[in-house]
Amino acid sequence: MAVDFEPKILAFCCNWCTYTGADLAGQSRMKYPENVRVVRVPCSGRVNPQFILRAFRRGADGVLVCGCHPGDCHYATGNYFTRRRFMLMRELLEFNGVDPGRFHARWISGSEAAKFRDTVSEVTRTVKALGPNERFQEASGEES
Amino acid sequence: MSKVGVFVCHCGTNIASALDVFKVAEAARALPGVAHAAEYKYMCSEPGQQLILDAINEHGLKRVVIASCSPRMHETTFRKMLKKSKINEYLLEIANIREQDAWVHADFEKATEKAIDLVRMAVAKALKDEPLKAQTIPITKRALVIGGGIAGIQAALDIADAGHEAVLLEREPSIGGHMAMLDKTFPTLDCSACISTPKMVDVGAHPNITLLTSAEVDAVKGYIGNFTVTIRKKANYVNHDICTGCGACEQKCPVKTDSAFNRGLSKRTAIYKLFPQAVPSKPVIDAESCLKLKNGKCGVCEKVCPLGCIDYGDEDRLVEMDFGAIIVATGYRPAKWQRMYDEYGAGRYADVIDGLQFERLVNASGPTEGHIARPSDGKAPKTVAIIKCVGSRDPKKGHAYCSRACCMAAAKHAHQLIDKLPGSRVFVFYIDVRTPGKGYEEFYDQTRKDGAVYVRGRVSRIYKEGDTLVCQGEDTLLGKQVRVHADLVILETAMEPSPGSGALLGLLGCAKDADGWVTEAHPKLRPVETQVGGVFLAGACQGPKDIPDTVAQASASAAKAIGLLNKDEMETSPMIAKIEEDKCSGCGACGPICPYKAIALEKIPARDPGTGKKIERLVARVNAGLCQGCGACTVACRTGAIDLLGFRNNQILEEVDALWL
Amino acid sequence: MTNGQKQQLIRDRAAALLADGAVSCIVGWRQTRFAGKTAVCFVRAPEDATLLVWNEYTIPLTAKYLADERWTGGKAGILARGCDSKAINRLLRDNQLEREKLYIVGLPCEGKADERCRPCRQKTPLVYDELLWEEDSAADGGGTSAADADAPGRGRFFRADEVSALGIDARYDYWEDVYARCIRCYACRNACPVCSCRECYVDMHRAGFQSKRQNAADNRVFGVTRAFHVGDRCIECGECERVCPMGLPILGQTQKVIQTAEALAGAPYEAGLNAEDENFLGKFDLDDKDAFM
Amino acid sequence: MTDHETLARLMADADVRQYDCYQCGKCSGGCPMADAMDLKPRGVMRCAQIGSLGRILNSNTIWLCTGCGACADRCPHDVNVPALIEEARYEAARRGLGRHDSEVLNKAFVANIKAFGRNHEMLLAGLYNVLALKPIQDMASVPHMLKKNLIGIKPNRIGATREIAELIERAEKWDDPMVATGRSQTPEVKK
Amino acid sequence: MKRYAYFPGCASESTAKSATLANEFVFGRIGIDLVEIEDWNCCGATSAHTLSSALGLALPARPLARAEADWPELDVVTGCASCYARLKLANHRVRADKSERYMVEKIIGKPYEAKREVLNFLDILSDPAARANIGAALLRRFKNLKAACYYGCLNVRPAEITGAENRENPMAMDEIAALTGAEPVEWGFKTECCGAAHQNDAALEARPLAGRILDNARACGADVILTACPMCQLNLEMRQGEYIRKREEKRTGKARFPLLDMVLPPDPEQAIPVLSITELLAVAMGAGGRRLALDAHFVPVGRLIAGALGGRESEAIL
Repeated sequence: MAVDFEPKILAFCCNWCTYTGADLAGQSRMKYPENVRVVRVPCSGRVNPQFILRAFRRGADGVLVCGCHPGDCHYATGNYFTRRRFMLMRELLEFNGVDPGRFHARWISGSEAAKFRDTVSEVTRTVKALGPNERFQEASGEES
Repeated sequence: MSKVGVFVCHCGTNIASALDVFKVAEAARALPGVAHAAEYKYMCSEPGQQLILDAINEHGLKRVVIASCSPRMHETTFRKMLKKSKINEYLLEIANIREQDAWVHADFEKATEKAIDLVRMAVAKALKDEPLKAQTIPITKRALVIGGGIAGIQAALDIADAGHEAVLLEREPSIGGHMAMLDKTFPTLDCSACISTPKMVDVGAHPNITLLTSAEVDAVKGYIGNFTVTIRKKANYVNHDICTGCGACEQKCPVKTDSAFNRGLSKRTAIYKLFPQAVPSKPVIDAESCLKLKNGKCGVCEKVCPLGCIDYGDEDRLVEMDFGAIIVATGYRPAKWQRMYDEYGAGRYADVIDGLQFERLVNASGPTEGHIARPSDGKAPKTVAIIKCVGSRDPKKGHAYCSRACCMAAAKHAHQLIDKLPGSRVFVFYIDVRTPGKGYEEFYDQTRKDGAVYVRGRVSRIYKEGDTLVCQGEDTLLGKQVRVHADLVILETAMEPSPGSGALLGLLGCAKDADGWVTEAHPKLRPVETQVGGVFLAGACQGPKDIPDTVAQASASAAKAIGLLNKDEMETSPMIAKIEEDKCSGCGACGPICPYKAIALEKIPARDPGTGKKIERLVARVNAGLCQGCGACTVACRTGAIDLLGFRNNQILEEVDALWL
Repeated sequence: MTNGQKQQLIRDRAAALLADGAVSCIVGWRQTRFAGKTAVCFVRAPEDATLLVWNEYTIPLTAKYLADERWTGGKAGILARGCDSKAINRLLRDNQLEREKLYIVGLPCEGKADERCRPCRQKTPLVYDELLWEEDSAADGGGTSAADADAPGRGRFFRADEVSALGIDARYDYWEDVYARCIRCYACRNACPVCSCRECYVDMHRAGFQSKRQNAADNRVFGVTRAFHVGDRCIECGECERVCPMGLPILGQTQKVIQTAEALAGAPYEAGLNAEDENFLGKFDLDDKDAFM
Repeated sequence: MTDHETLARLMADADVRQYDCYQCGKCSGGCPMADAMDLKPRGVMRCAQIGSLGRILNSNTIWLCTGCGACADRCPHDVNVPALIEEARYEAARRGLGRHDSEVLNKAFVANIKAFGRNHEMLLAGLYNVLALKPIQDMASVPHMLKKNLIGIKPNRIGATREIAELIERAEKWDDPMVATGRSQTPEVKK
Repeated sequence: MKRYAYFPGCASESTAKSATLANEFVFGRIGIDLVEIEDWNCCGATSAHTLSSALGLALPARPLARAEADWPELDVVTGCASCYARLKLANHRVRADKSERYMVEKIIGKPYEAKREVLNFLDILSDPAARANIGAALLRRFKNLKAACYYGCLNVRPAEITGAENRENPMAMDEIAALTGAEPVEWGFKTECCGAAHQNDAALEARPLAGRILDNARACGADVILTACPMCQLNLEMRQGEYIRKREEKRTGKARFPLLDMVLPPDPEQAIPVLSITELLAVAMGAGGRRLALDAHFVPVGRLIAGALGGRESEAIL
């Protein structure tokens, strides 16, 4: 594994909590690793587990899904479904040989800028240690 | 290939000092589909916006990507800007290179690299953007207020005074609610009826208010601005159109049954007015106790009625009405302490009463004409114990919450006892005394000084000894057990959601908390709105409340409703769920996910693929007025037949792909 | 009762139902040209009832074939065992069948000659209009006995347990081997009684979620997606695996979903027990397990 | 083990969380023994909250509680005070803080069972009155009881007294922290 | 005929003699067969669990295990609230907690699965069939007999063990007593602890408990207190003389030598008789004097029964 390996990590953030929290981290000039790229979605309930499969298929080294804390969803109950879907997906990915360190989910509220920073740092550290993701894409590396 | 224009903002030096904006613009120019890329000091400024508008014209751009601050900051600014151009305002994507890049990274090169990635993702998504049109929905300029207590009365009056039509719905035969039952109101001790009856009369006389008593909500359809409500007008067997409220029928009716208004402390007839100042001031027949309706014998009221108002054949009628806004003001009920507290006698002792019963006992128009006489033998009590937190702050037997009004009610009752029964002793058992309100602490203080003995401790049990009721508890300040031999015990009981409010909330699609109170859209910032657009709340249906808070909330709720009714039509966000009916197999997996009940299955005409015959098949349909655009339903659909406009599956997938292409 | 006697009962009853006009067809099994293989067939005339067979090889599920019959007038008769009845419940729940257009002839099963039938706990149908015979509790044609359920590799989730027992890399290799051989024929999907979309996402003109290319990686995406799509509705019949022309052990994916659903909800979970229950992913519990804090 | 840890252990063994209690006094208010207790049930919970284990162990409360359960039954927060009191009693005994009269009675009682398998009331009361130096307690009732044959001189012995004796020994060993491993108790040094 | 495994309890052979005789009479009349558990031992009462939690479970578990082995199909019944509490607790804990079961089985050296229920007399008397049989077996009817039904704390608490729905105002005994014509009074001490457990080791502190019960029963107009436990009964009865004396001493300020209680029976004007519910039933079912031991009561019951039945009827009994 290359020492200077810089993973690319995809983060799905809900507009009302985590995206706001990430913005707040910026406004507070907190620093965190550059490796994360945020996709903004209205609600973590919008995130289809198939997006995660797609990211891994394309070569994502890690994926992070973030939403409001249970009970605080802007849409009342969206994140309760998120929780079931991704608790299940996490198990299923591990069952399929994906290291659990590559998939993370966190509840981060609009005020938890520091938690966003810490989460990104922690996920980056974990993924770095795991090295580049070759699973879900080897054998047929070329694209369709 | 669609022509995308990319505009990179320096944000002064905010972005430009942290990453190479020129390199970002250059990289953007090379992306497939991008026809033009530029950078500028302040894209959000007047000249910045003009620069974008000019580029759209000059280069014939079809979509716009702006790399700048967070979309939460300026997305609406740029949408407004696009309204001035030929491009639909939804053909816009923003790459957040300030809050989520320039401000959080120290490494210039890496930050630049990330900005290019973010722009690439935004361009990929923008290429899949579709023109969307905000829908406008018309607004029915009429409000429904459910519940005719002081909250509903206040809300209906405010709406009506603002010039809108209001329908006030009350399931009892008269409006007035609990406030009409009270004797005095704390802390000013003004007579409750004196301040509430004028408002009730106003309601009855207001040209903009339609009063529907003995009525309930049967069904609710529609969404904000466009509700259709089926109202059940319960049979009351008296034609109120001609009745003058002369009262002849009430005088002659032979039936005597417990008066619910007097909390079982007196009897009323089967044809009755809820209370003397009832609005409307006309009687109704209670079918459960009327002899004529029960077994066909009697008919006295019909005989004595001079105008022939009595109609034993009356039936429930269903009326459908349209509304633009709905206010829920269903109030509370006192907890059924008899079912909770065996240790307080579970209702076996006539002289253990609740606070509302005491209100009737002390009220001049109550069963004792205001003489405090204990129910068992009519004697004036010499020693009275008042017990607070009965059913409140008791997660095991009642509710975990504090009912807020009881501390002051207890102080008021203690005051009234000392005032009306000189020489009597009053003991108030409490756990904490909570008096946060204008003039509240002063009132409590005065009650104490007047001689009410406050004993800190929850009463452990009440038992009978001879003629007296022994309240046994601990004086926790002394650390000694105490036994108060009381002639009368008043329990300040918890407030609970009004019975039937749960079912009503279900019809409206409103959420309720574990205790059954209506959940606000946001506990702090949207306290009088529910999660359902166009449905507002007022008073104790949201949680225990006293009168000042209730009235304040009712006016706030009315203001919200008036704001809505003042518009002729309203725009809804076009970023909502959309169903491709051809793909939809009608499995209904999406429906239960929706927190707004915006998805329903409907039958559409189709053809049987096998025989070619015309058939009907089920598909899901999204109600645009209800959908809030969360997209949780989309994940439940395996086919992808349901998608979220503005965040379509293929748009998000393109964003993902763009990161690695 | 012997299988032969049962078969005669089935034929007689089918003929009578068709002769009465009570049903327009009977969905059951017929013998194929190959010994030990039966196929689902539609019998539409009383005299054809003699085609119907019942033996230890009448394995395929009958229910899904009915989905195509739902538009035709009249009632469709269906021979249903426990597994078929769970499939019917699932299809009813997903609005792909109408109960009043079905006539369900219940056949308590004695277990068939297939290892996937071994953990079956539902021999008698859950829903039926008539039952042709009572379940013979003494018969032990398959079924997990109490001792069996605990035995490694023989319990309800035998296939998933097999994979879970491996280390993470070995698990990856296991599936790599499976998906390298997959030919993406979609037989698993076609046979699955809970795959009921009008158009499957993999067949769509614009592929969207899924590349149509056939390689281990994309096949794997298909495999996991399929598990996610049908896992919480899976009635554990094993049909997907039985029909796989490459003989791939793919049942583990859905078994894993059910196993996880049980662990997350902290309660037993089984799809198809009735036609009303919400899927695991179609509901939530405020107290669901949460590792995302 | 510090008092703090010991208290935490007692709370855990009793399955009681001291901060559940909000000191309303409903427990003490209904306790039939409250008048005689130097620390009433609410006080026990208060001491647990402020970490004053010593006051609990030295109180007469833990020896006077009759275990009638009225306090726990009525507690709005479902705090099982008697369970905590029982654990405190064991701890007090371990530390040699037992109340003399209670120990005399209880030991006499168990000795009685050990000998006969059943309780011999007259022997027990007699033994207690002698050992506790309360010779005339309840003596007024004795003539009536003897006259009416309510108590007998001869103990009512069961067949399996040996079995009972062994049972008692095993049980006492089980509670002995030195013998029982894997249980939460650890030996306490007597003060 | 309904059968139960029967745990008599130590008092049954001594101080509770009169209740025991009545129990046998009543259950015989209403077709309930109590089979005594072979070689049962003391449940340990308050003392065993005060000393050792293991012993507190093991002592009651032994006879229960014995009953389970001998009559696996029978529920266990006992007539003493203290025994009931200990047996029921052991049964409950063994059922609820595997490690407790392991411990108990190791200590008693027998298997014990707690498959059956532990019941008290009130449970089996309130069974609808039993109640019908009581009605049929009654031969006499009491008049003007106001009864305070005293259930005792341990027959109802703790609720999670006993399953009693109403711990403040149970009605089972009131309803049974009413069958005999007795009039149950509304009073406040049905389940207040009488302090029987501490009558030896903390006499000074525990005796006021019984006193308060007696006072309230009298204040509420009761002529008799009915009990469902020999411990409660003895406690309420045996020390009434002492209690009344002390109350009088307090009132008059004149002290009397305690041992005089031995020769001076309690003042009949102030004392209140205490009967077990089964004694009341037995009398109503026509039990003659020889079948019961009504004369063994510390507070004489003759006047009470004579008053409630009328002279000739009562002569046969007393």
